[in-house]
Parts: sequence; C-alpha cells; structure tokens
Amino acid sequence: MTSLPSWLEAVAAGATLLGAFFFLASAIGLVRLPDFYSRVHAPTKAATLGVALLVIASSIRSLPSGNLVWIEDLLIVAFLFLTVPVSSQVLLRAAATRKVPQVSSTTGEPANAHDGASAGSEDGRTDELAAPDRAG
Amino acid sequence: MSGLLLTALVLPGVAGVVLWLSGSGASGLRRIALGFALPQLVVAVAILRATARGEILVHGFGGWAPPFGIVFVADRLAALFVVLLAVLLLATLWALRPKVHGEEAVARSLPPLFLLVFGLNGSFLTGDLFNLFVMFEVVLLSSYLLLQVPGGERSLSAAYPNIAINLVAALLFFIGVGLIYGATGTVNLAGIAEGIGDADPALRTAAIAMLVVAFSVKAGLIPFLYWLPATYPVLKGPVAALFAGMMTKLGVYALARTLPLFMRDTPIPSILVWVGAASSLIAVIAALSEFELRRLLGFHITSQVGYMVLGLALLSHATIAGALFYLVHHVLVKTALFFVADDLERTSETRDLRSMTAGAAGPAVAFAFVVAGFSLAGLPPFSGFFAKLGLLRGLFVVSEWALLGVLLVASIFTLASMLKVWLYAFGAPASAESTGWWSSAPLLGMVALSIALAVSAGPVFAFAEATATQLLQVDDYLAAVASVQDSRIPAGLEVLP
Amino acid sequence: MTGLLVALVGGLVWVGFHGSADLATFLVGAVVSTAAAWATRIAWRGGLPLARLPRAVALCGQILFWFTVDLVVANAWQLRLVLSPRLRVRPQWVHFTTRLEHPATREILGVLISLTPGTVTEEMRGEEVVIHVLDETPGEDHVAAIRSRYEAPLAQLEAL
Amino acid sequence: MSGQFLATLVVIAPALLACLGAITRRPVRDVATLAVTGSLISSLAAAWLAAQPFRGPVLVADWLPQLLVSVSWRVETVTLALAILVTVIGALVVQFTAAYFGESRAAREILVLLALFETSMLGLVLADNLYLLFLFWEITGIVSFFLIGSARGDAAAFGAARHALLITSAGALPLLVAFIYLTSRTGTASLSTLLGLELPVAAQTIALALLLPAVVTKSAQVPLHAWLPGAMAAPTPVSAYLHSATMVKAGIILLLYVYPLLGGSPLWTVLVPIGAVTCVWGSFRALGETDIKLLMAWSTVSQLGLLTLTIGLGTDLAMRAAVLHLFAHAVFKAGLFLTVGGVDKAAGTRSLLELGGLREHTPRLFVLAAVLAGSMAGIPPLAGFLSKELVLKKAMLSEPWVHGIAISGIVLGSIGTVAYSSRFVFEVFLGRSRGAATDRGRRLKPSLLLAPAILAVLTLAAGPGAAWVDRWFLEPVTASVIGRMLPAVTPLSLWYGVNAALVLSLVIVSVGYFSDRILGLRMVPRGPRALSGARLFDQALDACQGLGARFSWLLASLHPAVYLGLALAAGLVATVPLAFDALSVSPPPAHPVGLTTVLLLAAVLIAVLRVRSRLTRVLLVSVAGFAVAFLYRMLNAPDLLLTQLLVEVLVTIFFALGLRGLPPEPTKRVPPAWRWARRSLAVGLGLLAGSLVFALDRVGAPSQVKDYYLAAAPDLAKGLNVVNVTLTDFRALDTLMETFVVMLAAFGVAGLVKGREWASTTWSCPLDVPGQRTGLLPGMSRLILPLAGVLAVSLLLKGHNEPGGGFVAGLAFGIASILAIVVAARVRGLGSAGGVSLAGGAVLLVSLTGSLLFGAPGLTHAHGELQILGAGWKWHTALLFDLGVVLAIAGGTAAATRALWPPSRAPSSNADLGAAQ
Amino acid sequence: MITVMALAVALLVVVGVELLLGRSLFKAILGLSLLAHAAHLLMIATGGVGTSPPVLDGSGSVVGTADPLPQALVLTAIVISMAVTLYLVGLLQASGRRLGASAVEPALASDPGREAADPGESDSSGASP
Amino acid sequence: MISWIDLVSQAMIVAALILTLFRLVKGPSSFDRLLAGETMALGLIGLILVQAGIREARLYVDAALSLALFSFVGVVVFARFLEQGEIDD
Ligand code: NA
Ligand code: NA
Repeated sequence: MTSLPSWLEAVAAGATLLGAFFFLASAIGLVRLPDFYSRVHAPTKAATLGVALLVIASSIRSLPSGNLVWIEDLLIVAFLFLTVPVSSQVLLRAAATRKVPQVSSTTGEPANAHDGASAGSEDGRTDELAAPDRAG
Repeated sequence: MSGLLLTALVLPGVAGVVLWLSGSGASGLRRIALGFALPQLVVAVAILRATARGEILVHGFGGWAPPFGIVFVADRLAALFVVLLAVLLLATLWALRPKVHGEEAVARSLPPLFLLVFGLNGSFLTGDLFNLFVMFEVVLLSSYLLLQVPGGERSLSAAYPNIAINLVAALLFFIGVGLIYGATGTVNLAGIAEGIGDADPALRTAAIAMLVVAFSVKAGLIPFLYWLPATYPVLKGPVAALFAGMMTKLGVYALARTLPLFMRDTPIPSILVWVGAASSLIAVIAALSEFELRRLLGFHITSQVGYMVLGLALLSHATIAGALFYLVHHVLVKTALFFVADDLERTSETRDLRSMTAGAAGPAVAFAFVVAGFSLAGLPPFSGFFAKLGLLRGLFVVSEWALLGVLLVASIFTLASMLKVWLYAFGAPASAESTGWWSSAPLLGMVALSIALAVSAGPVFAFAEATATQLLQVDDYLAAVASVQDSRIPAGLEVLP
Repeated sequence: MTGLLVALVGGLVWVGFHGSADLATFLVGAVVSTAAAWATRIAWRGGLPLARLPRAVALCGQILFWFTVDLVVANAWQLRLVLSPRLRVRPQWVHFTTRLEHPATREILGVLISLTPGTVTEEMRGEEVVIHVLDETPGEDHVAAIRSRYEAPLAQLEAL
Repeated sequence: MSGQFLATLVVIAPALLACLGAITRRPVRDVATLAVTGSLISSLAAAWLAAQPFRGPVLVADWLPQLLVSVSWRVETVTLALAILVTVIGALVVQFTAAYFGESRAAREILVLLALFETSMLGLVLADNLYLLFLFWEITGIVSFFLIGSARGDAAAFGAARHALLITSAGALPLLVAFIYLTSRTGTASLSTLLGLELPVAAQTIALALLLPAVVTKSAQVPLHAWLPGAMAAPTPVSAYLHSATMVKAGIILLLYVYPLLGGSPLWTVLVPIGAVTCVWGSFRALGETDIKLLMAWSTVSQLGLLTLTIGLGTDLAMRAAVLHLFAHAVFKAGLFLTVGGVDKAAGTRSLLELGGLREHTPRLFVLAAVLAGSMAGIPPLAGFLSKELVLKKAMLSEPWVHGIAISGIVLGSIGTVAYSSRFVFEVFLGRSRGAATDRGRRLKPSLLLAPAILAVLTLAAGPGAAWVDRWFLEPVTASVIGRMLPAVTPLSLWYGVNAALVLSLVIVSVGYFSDRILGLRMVPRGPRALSGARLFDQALDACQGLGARFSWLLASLHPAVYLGLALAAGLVATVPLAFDALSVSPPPAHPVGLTTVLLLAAVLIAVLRVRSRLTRVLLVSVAGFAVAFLYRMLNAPDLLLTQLLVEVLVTIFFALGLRGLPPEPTKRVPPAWRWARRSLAVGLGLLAGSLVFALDRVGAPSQVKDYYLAAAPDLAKGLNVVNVTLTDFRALDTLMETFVVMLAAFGVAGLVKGREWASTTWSCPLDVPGQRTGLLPGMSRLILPLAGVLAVSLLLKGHNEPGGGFVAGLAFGIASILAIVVAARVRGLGSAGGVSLAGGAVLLVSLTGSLLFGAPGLTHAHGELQILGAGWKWHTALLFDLGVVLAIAGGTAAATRALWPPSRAPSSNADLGAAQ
Repeated sequence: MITVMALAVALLVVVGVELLLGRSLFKAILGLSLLAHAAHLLMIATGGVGTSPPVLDGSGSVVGTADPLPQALVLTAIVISMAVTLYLVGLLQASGRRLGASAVEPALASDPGREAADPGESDSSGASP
Repeated sequence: MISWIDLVSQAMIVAALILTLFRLVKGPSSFDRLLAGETMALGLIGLILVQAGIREARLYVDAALSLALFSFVGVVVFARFLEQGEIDD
C-alpha cells in the first residue's frame, strides 16, 4: 500500500471542502428560499455536486488500497442520481396537488392546478378501512 | 439424549410454520396441531424422565462450547415446565373446537399458539440470558397475535396496555442483560453464576434489579399486574386457559432459574419476598370486588404467583419445594378454572357474573368448579391443600411468621371469591338441557389431573424437593454446562455419516 | 440484448460492491443482476431498445458532457443566488411537450432536468412535461436548453 | 379382619354405599336404604373394633411422607364411641330425611351429601394423622356448605352457607399452623404418638392458642357463633345432624383429643369464660326466638358453650362430665331437631306465634318432644339431668375465680335452657292454635317418628341405666380421653344425695320454669340488629369488597402511564448508587464530532417534544435514529450503522402507512402535577441511565468471550465480520428466534388492521389507475428495483466477511418490495409475501436441525471449497441460514406493508374486495 | 466517546420517558423507539468502545477491536424493536380506524353486554369510551 | 492536514444539518419537512463519505450506499398519502 501523491491529496482535500461547502449552501438555500417549490431545488444540488465531490475525494483517497472500492463510491452518486429526482418530483407534484402556497412572483401553473379533485380526500369517497368491518 | 432438547424446541416451531402454510380448514388445522402436540408431550415426558433420574441434559448450539455458544440446559425445573406446557397445549387444543369457538378463531389461533409454545419451550430450556430475552419476545409477539384473535373493540383496546408494559419490561430486561454482561463479561447463565461473585456489587445489584423487575412484570406481580386482568378476559376461552396456566409462569420460571443461580448475594430476593407477599394478599382482595369471571381469576393469578415468588425468593429448600409443588397445582387448577369460565361464558352468553344464568352450565362444569375452586382456595382434600401445606411448612421452617399470616389470610379471601363465583354461576340447579359431560372433557381432564396430583402428592412433592435441591446446588448446573464440548463440523465434512 | 446489457452492467456494479475485480465476482454479479432483472420484470414494461451499443455510448457521452457542464455552471450560478444577501426569485411553472416517444427516455429526460440546477420536473404525463424553474432569468430559455442538450440526443438514442 | 381395613371401612362405608346408590341412579328410597346400611356397617365395624383389645394407631398408607401426611386411624375407645354416635345418629337422620323429603332430586342430593358428611365426620374422629384430621375437618365444612346452600337459588341460604364456610375455614387456618407447629416440633404427625409426649408449657400454650380459633369457630362460641343460627337455612334433618349432633361438636372433640397434650397450658382455662359467655348468650337468644328451629339453634350454641366451659375446667373429671354431656346433647338435640321437622311437617310452620295445641293432632310427637326437651332442660331422670349434674359438680370443684365464672355461666345458661325448653313444649303442643294451620294437621307418617322415638328412648334409658352407662361407656371413654384409668370416682348415678349441685339443679329448673311460664320472660327479643353476627359478617365482607374495588382500581384501572412509570422507576432505582459514584468522577473529554452529534440529537429531541404535527415528530424521530446510527459509526459498529439506517427507512415508511386517516391527537391536557411528576421522572431516569454508561466504563468486567470470538471467527467459523459470525454461528439461535419475532409482528399487523390474518385476505391495491399519471417513479424504479435487488444480494453474500448479512439484506429486499407496491398497479407474487416469510422460517428450522444428520448439535455450520471452472468456490452453510433470515424478514415486511396499504380507491376494486369477503 | 454516549443515553431516556408517559398512543410509540435507542447504546457501552470495528482484515491483529458481542446483541435488538414498532404502528392505525381513538386509555374493564352480543368479529361502530 | 480538512468539512455538513433541522421543524408544509428529512439523510451520506478515507472507514460506505438507494422510498410513500389527503398536514 503506497501513500497518495501530495497533489492528489490536495485535490482530494479541495474536493472534500468544496463538497461540504455545497452541502452547506444547499442547506442555506433550504432555509432561505421563499416557498416550498423553490426549496425543492436545494437538496437536489447537495445530492448532485456535493456528494459527487465528496465521492471524488473519497475515491482518490481509496486509490492506494489498490482495489476497486471507488466504484462503490461512484455507485452512491449513481443511486442518488436515480432516486433524488424521483423524490423531488413526487414531492413537488403532491405539494402542487395540495395547493401548498407559492410566492406571488411565480408565473405559470403546475400540472395539477385543474385536476386537484382527482386525488385527495375531498372527493368524499370513504376509505375501506374507515367503514365498519363487516367481514366474518 | 440432548437431541431431545432440540426436538422440544423445533416441534412447535415447525408446527407453527406448517399450520400457517397449510391451506386446510379449521378442523384440518386442529388435526395437524394435535399431530404435533402429542409428540411434543412424548418428548417432554422423555426429558422429564431423564431429569428425574438426576441427569441434566445439555445441548450446545452450533457446536460451540459455552460461554461462546448458546446452550440449552434441561434440569428438573426446566423439564417440569416443559411437561406442564405440553400438557396444557394438548388440553387447549382439545378444548379449542371449530364448532364451539368458530372456524376462523380456531384457524387463526393455532399458528401463533404453537409459536407461543416455541418461545416458551425455548425460554424454559435456554441456558443463556440474552437468548432468554429473545425467547421472551417470541412469546410476547405470539401472545399479541392471540389477543387479537377474537377481534372486536375490546381485543384492540386491551392490546396497548399489554404491549406497553411488556415492552418496558423487555427494555429493562435488555439493559439488565447488558449490565450483567458488563459486570461479568458473559451472558451465559452458568458463566454469570461463576462470575457474579467478583462483579462490582453496585453494578450487580442494579443489573439484577432490572432483570427482576422485568420478570415481575411477566409474572404479573404487584404493582405491574395491570395488563393481566385486562388481557385474560379478552382471549378466546381455551387460549386464555393456556395463558392462565403458563404466561405468568414464564416470569416465575425466569425467577426460579435466576434467583438461586446468581441473585443470592444481593438484597433483591428479600425485597422480592415482600413483593410476592403483597401480591398474594392485595390481588386476592382486589379479585373479591370483580364481577367479570376471567378478570377475577386474573387477579387470582397474581395472588398465587405471589405465593410462588415469595417461596422462591426465600431461597430455602423447603420454601422452594413448596413453591414448585404449588406451581404444578396452580397450573392445572387455574387452567381448569379458565376452562370453566369459558364454558360458563358460552352457555350463559355473558362474561359478567351478575348476568350469568345460574346453573346454565351442566353438572360436569359445576363439579369441576367445585374441585378446582376449592382446590385454588387450598381446601382439602384437593391438590391446593397440599400445595398450601407445602408452602406453609416451608415458611415455618424458615420462621417467616408474617408471611405465613399473609398466606393464611389470602387463602381465606381466595375462598371468599370462589364462593362468590359459585353463587352467581352455579347458584341454581343445573338446567336439564345443559352441556353434557363429553363437551367438558378437557376441563374434566384438567380436574382429573388436579385430583391425581392430590392423590400422588407424595411423589410429586419428592420431585419438587429434588428440584429445589438441584436449584440450590448450583454446582451441578455449572458442571453440566461445562460438560458441553466444542463439537463443530470440521471443514470439508469429514464426519459425513 | 437487453439481458446481456443488464448482465454486463450488473456484473460491473457487483464488482463495485465487492471491491475486487476478478472474473468470479463479475460472473456472480452478472448472474445476480440478470436474476434481479427477471424477478422485477413486471416493472419492466417495454424495455430499453438499446441495440447499437457504440452509438448509444456516444450519445450517452454527449448527454453526460452537457450534464456535467450544467452541473458546474448552473450550480455556481445558483450558489450565488442562494447566498446573495437579498434573495429574490421569480419561479415559473413551465409546460412543454416532449417529442420523445418512449417512456424510458422520457423519464431519463425528466431525471436530467431535475438533476441540473434551476429546474425540477414536477410532472410527466404522456408527452406533457411540467417543470418548476427556480429563477426565470430573462433571456435564458430553459426549455430550449433542455431540448437541445438532452432531448435531442435522447431522441437519437430512441431512434436507434 | 385387619385393623386397617376395619377402621377404613368405618370411615368410608356410608359414603361408599350412598354414592353407589346415587351413581346407579336408584330411587331415593334405595339410596337411603343403602346409606343406612352403610352407617350400620360402620357402626358394627366400630363396635367390633371396640370389642377387640387392640388400641392404638393403624397406618393405612403414606400420602405425602415429606410433610408427614399419611392415612392412619386411631383406634381408641373414645374414637370408636364417637364413631358409633356419628353412625347411629347418621342412620337415623338418613332414615328421617328420606321420609321427610320423599322422592325428589333434592332428596337424592341431600342424601349423598349427608353420607359424604358422615364419612368426613368419621374421618375426623378416627384420624390419627393430624393432617388427615385437618383434611376431614375441612371437608365437613365443605359438605356443610353445600347442605346449607342446598336450597339453590336462595340468596339467604347461600349467604348463610358462605358465612359458615368462611368463618370455619378461617378458624381452621391457625389449626393447620398449629399442626405444622406440633409436627415440626416433635417430628411426628401422629396424634397417638403426640399424646404420649410431654411438651413444654410454652409450646403447649402456642399450640393451644393456634388451635382455639378452630374450636371457637367450628363449635360456634361467642363471638364467632353467628354462622350457626344462620346455618338453619339448611333443611331440618341436615341441621339435626350437622348443626347439633356432630359437626359443631368437632371443636369439642378436638379439645378432648388434645387435652392430654395441651391441657397443662394455663391458657386452657380461657375456655371457661368463652364457654360461659356462649352458654348464657345462646340461652338468652333462644328465649327470644319465635322460630322453633332457630330456638334450637341458639340452644345448641348455649349447650356448646356449656361443653366448652366444662372442658375448660381442665381436670380429668371435667373431661368425664364433658364426654357424658357431649353424648347426651347429641342424642337429645338431634331428636329435638327431628321433632321440629315433624312439627314443621304437621303444622306447616315453625313459628311460635302461630303454633299451639299440636298435641291434639300429633300426640306421639308431643310425647317425644316432651322427653327430649326434658332431657335438655335437665329434668331427672333423663340423660340430660345426669350430665348437667356432673358438670355442675365439677364446676364447683374448680379454683375460686374460675368457679365464679363457671357457676354463674352454667346457672344462668341453664335457667334459660329450662325456660326455652318449657316454652317449646308448652307453646307448640299445649294450649290452642294461634292461627297456624294446625287444623289441617295431618297425622304424621310413622316413618317420621321412628328416629326421634329411638333417640328419646336412648335419653330416657340413660337415667335408670346410669350405672350401666358408667361402667360400659363413660369410664372407658373417659380413660381413653385422658390417657389413663380414672382413680376411683363416685359412680354415675341419678342420686348422689342432697348436695350443692342438686340444690342448684332444682333452683335452675324452678327459676327457669317460673320465668317462662309465670313471667313470660323473653330475653333479647331479636337482639340488636347492629350486633347481629351475620350482619357484622356481611358488613365485613362488603368492606373487603370495597377495599378490593379500591385495590382493583389502583392496580388495574389507572392510566397505563402510571404503571409504565412505576416499572421504569423500579427498574432503574437500584442504579442510584452507581449514579452517585459516576457523578463523583469527572467525565472524560468528549470527542468533538461525537459531541456535535449529541448536540444535534439534543436539538432533534427537544424539537420532538415541542412540535405539533405527527409527521414532523416521525421525521424528527427518524433523524434521531440517524444520529444514533452515526454514533454507531463512531463506535466502530458498521453493521449497526447499516442496520439502523435501513430500519429507520423502513419504520418511517410504516409510519407513513400508519398515520393515514387517524383521528386528531388527544387534546385533553395532562394536569400540571402529573406533568411535573412525569418530567421529574424523565429527568431522573435519564440521569440514571446516562450515569450507567460511566459506571460500566469504570467498574465493568472484561468480556469472557471477546478474544475467543475475534480469534475463532476467522479461524474456525471462517468469517471476518465477527458480528455476522456471531449472529449466524456463535449465537445463531438468537437470530433464528428473532426472525420469528419479525414474522409474528408482520402477521400481527395484518391481524390488527384487517381483523384477520394475511392468509385470508385477497389483495389488490392499484395505487394509481394505470396511464392516468406517470411521473418519474414507475420508470425509474425499473432501474432502481433490480439495483436494490442486486445490492441486497450483495449485502447478503458479503455479510460474513464485511458489513451486511441476512437482516440487512432482508430489510433491503423489504424496502424494495414496498417500492414495488408503490409502483406497480398490480404486483403478483406479493400476495404470497407471508408465504415467503414462512418459507424463510422453514429454511431456518431446516438449518437448525440439518446438522443433526451429521451428528453435530443444532445450528452447527459446515464450510468448504468447491473446485469449479478452475476456481475455488468457497461455501458456508451460514449463507443458507442467512438466506432464511432474508426470506423471513423481506416476506414479513412485505406482508405487513400489504396489510397496512390502503385498498384501491377505484370503485371497481372496492367491489372486488367486497366480493372477496 | 463515553461521555458522548452517556449524554446521548440520558437525552434519549429523558425524551423517551416524557413521550411514553403521555396520553397519546402515537407519542408513546415514538417514546418507546427512543428508549430502545438508549438501551442499545447502553448495551454497546458494556463492551467498551474500541478503536476499530469487529470486522477483521485477516491480518490476525485484533488490538483495539471493538467487542463484537454487544454489537451482535444490539443488532438483534434493533431488529426486534423494529418488529415491535411495526406492530405498534399497525395498532395505531387499527385503534384510529376501528376505535376512533388516538389516546392511551386505561384498559377497558368489564364490557360484557356488548361482548356477549358480538363475540365474534370486530365491531367498529362507536368511538372508544 | 487531512484531519483538519476533514474536521472543517464535517463541521460544515453538521452546520448544514442543523439548518436543515430548522427547516424540518419550521415547515411550514409537510412537504418542506419531508424535503428536509431527505436532505438530512443526504447529509449523513456526506458525513460518512468524508470519513471514508481510511481502510476501516470503508466498511461504512455500504451504509451510505444503501441509504442513497432507499431513503427516498419513505418520502415517496409519505408524499403519496399527503397528496391524497390521508395524512393531516
Ligand atoms: Na390458597
Ligand atoms: Na389463593
């Protein structure tokens, strides 16, 4: 097991710091952005660039071990790329359906602006479980 | 020989899985269940016979020698419980009939019932404290399932009280195991017994206190009994009978196992004695005020568990022997009384004594109640008399006069509440169309066992005394556990048959 | 073909999981991932028509390039936005119609939109795509960028 | 015939034959005949034994030798004499009962019970083993309970029966202690042996003190006498037998039996005042009764007092008097009760306010009644005169202070006795009827007169045959009681010359007669109700019930939190010393990252307490779980980190399912006091628990297994991840059982929510109507699901050497299956999730037992290497075990999810579900 | 780390008890989860901290390796407490839906009339008393 | 130097976590909370990655990997029920 060249160390260190910084920035965004729809953007960033940078750093540091553990680190990024858009989309859509307030400066309308009644409990349908269980 | 222990564990487990997987109807399931319960009894009796000779059976799982692997140990105490459980299981299955208790209820009861037995047998046989904790959990979860079998609001509203206190107990048990491990460096019971002497006294006491509280909850001792009268009226009748016979006795077993093994040098047992005494007296007075039969009987369980616990916690040969004999009596009689309760509730279609149609149940049930109820109150010539006598004698030997007085007073109150039941449930002559003798067969079976116990009090008491001797001679237990050798399968399966 | 691809990718992923790049590990990975794909085949309605690998790889590379560029540039831009003392955003809901035909490529498009800063996919319903734009910068046409950078290569991929 | 057999026969013959009759469902007449035969057999056997020279104990069988319980009889003159008394009266009562009731179901029951009672009474008098004696003592009480309460459905009768049984059983408990005391002290439970021993006075006093409650209750001494008048709820023949002749004598008999053993105690004398008070009180109450049966009952109380008093005098001669009076009373009182029964039959009432002039209609009954009542009043030459004379004589010989109490008791009591005896005879049979239906008075069946007649003859014959009675009965029996021959005493006779006793007797008779006939004295007409024993007893019982209700409320009806708090406090209270110990030492500096984590945790936890929405709480607790997971990471526990994270994900999902459609959180505020109590408890427990960590660090012992595990895992178990090796190998049984816990929980959820198990539900839960909306999820999960599967398999496979293993893989599969449920319109295969889980359980059970085939203990693993394709493929059965875990956990998770998942919102599917039910 | 663990345990217990002993079933479930965390951390504390995880590298050096046993026990306990939590969540849902209840109430004492009338399946008519 | 950088990086991520926690508690909508929860999971992944440099720390990467793949499932399920109005906001 050899040690890392110092420039690689420096790259790793830089990537680490920058990645962490992106985390912080996205958190700040999460706090500061004015409405939910805007805030959804924040973690998507942390997930992408922040984690990617940390993964780069961690992969570099794992190089001296000589095996392919860095692939695993890359997989983390890959997995997040697969899952984070899904969750933000689901959240966004749900929020739009529930008509979560948005900043007045927003233009345009979400997809579900007109068919909010297609989901939600306002439609008056009772849930199976809420009704008396007459089985047996 | 040690394969017996494994079999005793595996049989109910397999039965549970098979019953759950089986697609047959309730009657078919019941037949399968009986098909497992009979060999279970055979195995249990075989274990009992071996231990009665003074042997201690051991089984080292995974081939690892203790304290590295989990070990099963069957001494007289464990064998006694395993046999009682097997008997109760058979009786319960016998009593639990699709035609009487409903197809669905039977079908839904049987799998968790066997997993309950799975956990109970494991608890009785294990020689490892943490394993005991896990076994307790299996028992608990199975009991939660059984509690929901009747359905209805009351099942549901009884669930949380039952679960919450047991979870708290489990938490304490778990931390207690941790502290024991911290104090002695092992969770093997024998190892604990060897190491407890060198452990830090304060840490040791703290650990043991937690375990004892956990076991006391399980045993339904005061002030942790509130789950018990809430639970027992809800269960399906025959299942309630099994619970009545065995569930609190799991706590008693755990105390009987651990008190002599590694709790002797702490102040805990002497406190426990008084907890037992308070339980025996206060709970029985509480029972007096109840009008729901099974709730009343539930309080009685606490009372009588109190007897046993005080006998055990005194840690003297005479009281332990008395407590163990009492336990055998109690298991049989309490089960019988819950069978009676089931019969009464079904024939009069109510759970409240006040609205019971006196005499609705037949003469068989009345007869059984007389035997079981008076036995519970410790009246001769029934088994309860000998049980009471044994305990009183034990208390006499150790000169515990106050406890003796408590026991006497409690037994009068027991009688009073049995008479109360008699008034409401049997106060009028049996009606002509009351249930016949055959439908009360399981009940009469338990009563017959109770009578048999009274008749053969001598040999059973001898066994109880031998068990007490064995419990107090910890060295035998340690030697048996130490005899477990490393017996792993070498690499490459050279030992293929 | 799809199966082979799954096995290949799966094998590589597996190697990654295990951090040891020998043939045995790869084979196990291939088998496991094929099995996994088979087990979840119900979710695979249709399947990816990725027949011509080199071209596909090239197109993926193109997408990846723009993706990386977007990631860095737009992130920097957004960083500024978030950290600016007076935070003012002009969010916008944008509807557009994609010309992509296959559900899988449409979804990849949606994911890419979400992953690049400034835009998040809100809904994909048939051809209709709805995105939320964080700050509608005048003069910057998000839809056009999406169309050119991602939709076009994906469409080519589809056409293969 | 052997003594064992004969003595046993004496005891069991009546019950045996009667039960035989009852079981074979013979008519009542036959049952009675059989019972009478049984009694006569007993009698003859006893007489036979009495004629034999053998005296002493006979052992039939050991019962519970460890506690010295055995079946053994005491063949002594006194026991045999009592046995004959019991059987003779028994036979007469049975005969009378059959005649009294005729053919009825109740009669059969009563006859059997009477026979059982007879047997238990015989057991009581004949038992040599103390515990056997106690056993029969209690059985007499039990049978008595059923006889009193035999009028089923009659609440008053039940109350009386319960009163009797509870009081006598309570009294018997110290008796049991007394017996235990005697046996522990002397090492023998044989009465015969004991009587030959000389106990120190202190021991005698202890034993006597313990024994007295039994005597006082069973023989109805003041103040615990009230059950006896209550017991008159029993049918009259039953009262005649139990509550006059036999059972109530048990206490007296016991005193006679133990006199040689305990008579030396100064406490013995206390019997005198007890007896005197009882004697007087009973008489006076009898005077006030208008129900002739109750009159007889109070009379019995009085006579029992007289007997107790006599025995209390504590001399051999007093025993002689007591023996005589015991027998005399049994005979005349049984006869009187039967007469009362006859009156009842003849007149249809027992009330003195209605009766009168019955002589006209039943002259023979009148004669019998007069003879028997005369005996009771002590009129010469009847048996009662003989015995009372003897009692008076003995009383006068005693010490001065005893003398005073005894004489006044006897005199006052006896005056009353004379008075109520005369009242009974005069007001029932003479004068004219006061409205009772005496005019309809039928002639009594001769069969109803037979038994009283025999008894009257006996009491009549005793006077003239005094010498004979003395020689053949009184002298040997007394000798047998006191354990040696009496020194020469004045023989029993009707006439001792004019002496103080005779004068007193005359005074008693005349004053008694005078006060009744001339003064019409009616003492204590009904007795103050507040002082009524039965009422006091009921009040005590009610008080106990009230107390019980209070206890029940405290123990089982408070808010569960109270009990939970108690349990937690009780569990942790013993750690207080450890806490003080720990706090006395300054803690080691904290790791900065760890400290930050804890600060974050603190913030999260405080937020948990303060936020309002349930969802926020769930998320916060999940974050707390993440924080704990990160602590695991800092504590070098990678497996725990992995497991904890996946568990948090899964639990959060479950909360999402579980929070649907819940009613709002309870809004009722907890009272401030309770809130503060809770808060202090929480803080206290927190401090204790936290200090335990320090305590463990400071005083913990080194692990006995750690080094072995670290060495054996790679070398013997062939795994580098020691935690996983522990779970799959060293402690695989834990894992196995725990997997069943998960399965049970999962199936339990199904049972809870649906009200039935998974197996009986058909499942269809399309979340979205396909094609309506898509989003990214369905498409992306095509990639995510297989990846999740691959990840899970990978975690499973490498678990033995790296973090991972069955649980983690199972959880991963479980979460993946939830994702599949979310995504899929219809997922086939999930319907059998429970089956998958059970299959996992089956695999585990197979691996539990599989090693038996190789002669190894359960759960023993094997491993090796296969050469395939030129490469060595290592295999390990731990993997099979872990596979079982995976299946069980994943299947269970999926099954539980499916149970909690909302059913389809599409109307068509609703219909499907309805049809499936 | 000892101090960190002690603090964490103390915090978890304080809040866990506070939640458990309230009126809300939901909060009680959360409280039990937190208490379980505390118990698990305590169990880890019994084995000491160690400087490296009990996952060996095959080099044979075990100096400073954390005690594997408490970790294994805690892992078992985590899964058990997960199972129990699942069950409790099911209970929460069932109580809410079938009883309309969200509060922890004293155990129902006798309710015989209704039970006798409907001994079989559930009746979810009224709210909990 | 590495350790200094690690420490600062961890501090930044923890700071991010605290800010996120603020959003979680503050809301105002349930979706904000869910979003914050998910972000905290990402933060944990970040923390694990920062510490992943040394050999032993590699053992924890699997946890990060699993979390990366699975943490969104909870959000998805919650979002579903929130959208359908089955859980109160
Ligand atoms: Na008793
Ligand atoms: Na009792």
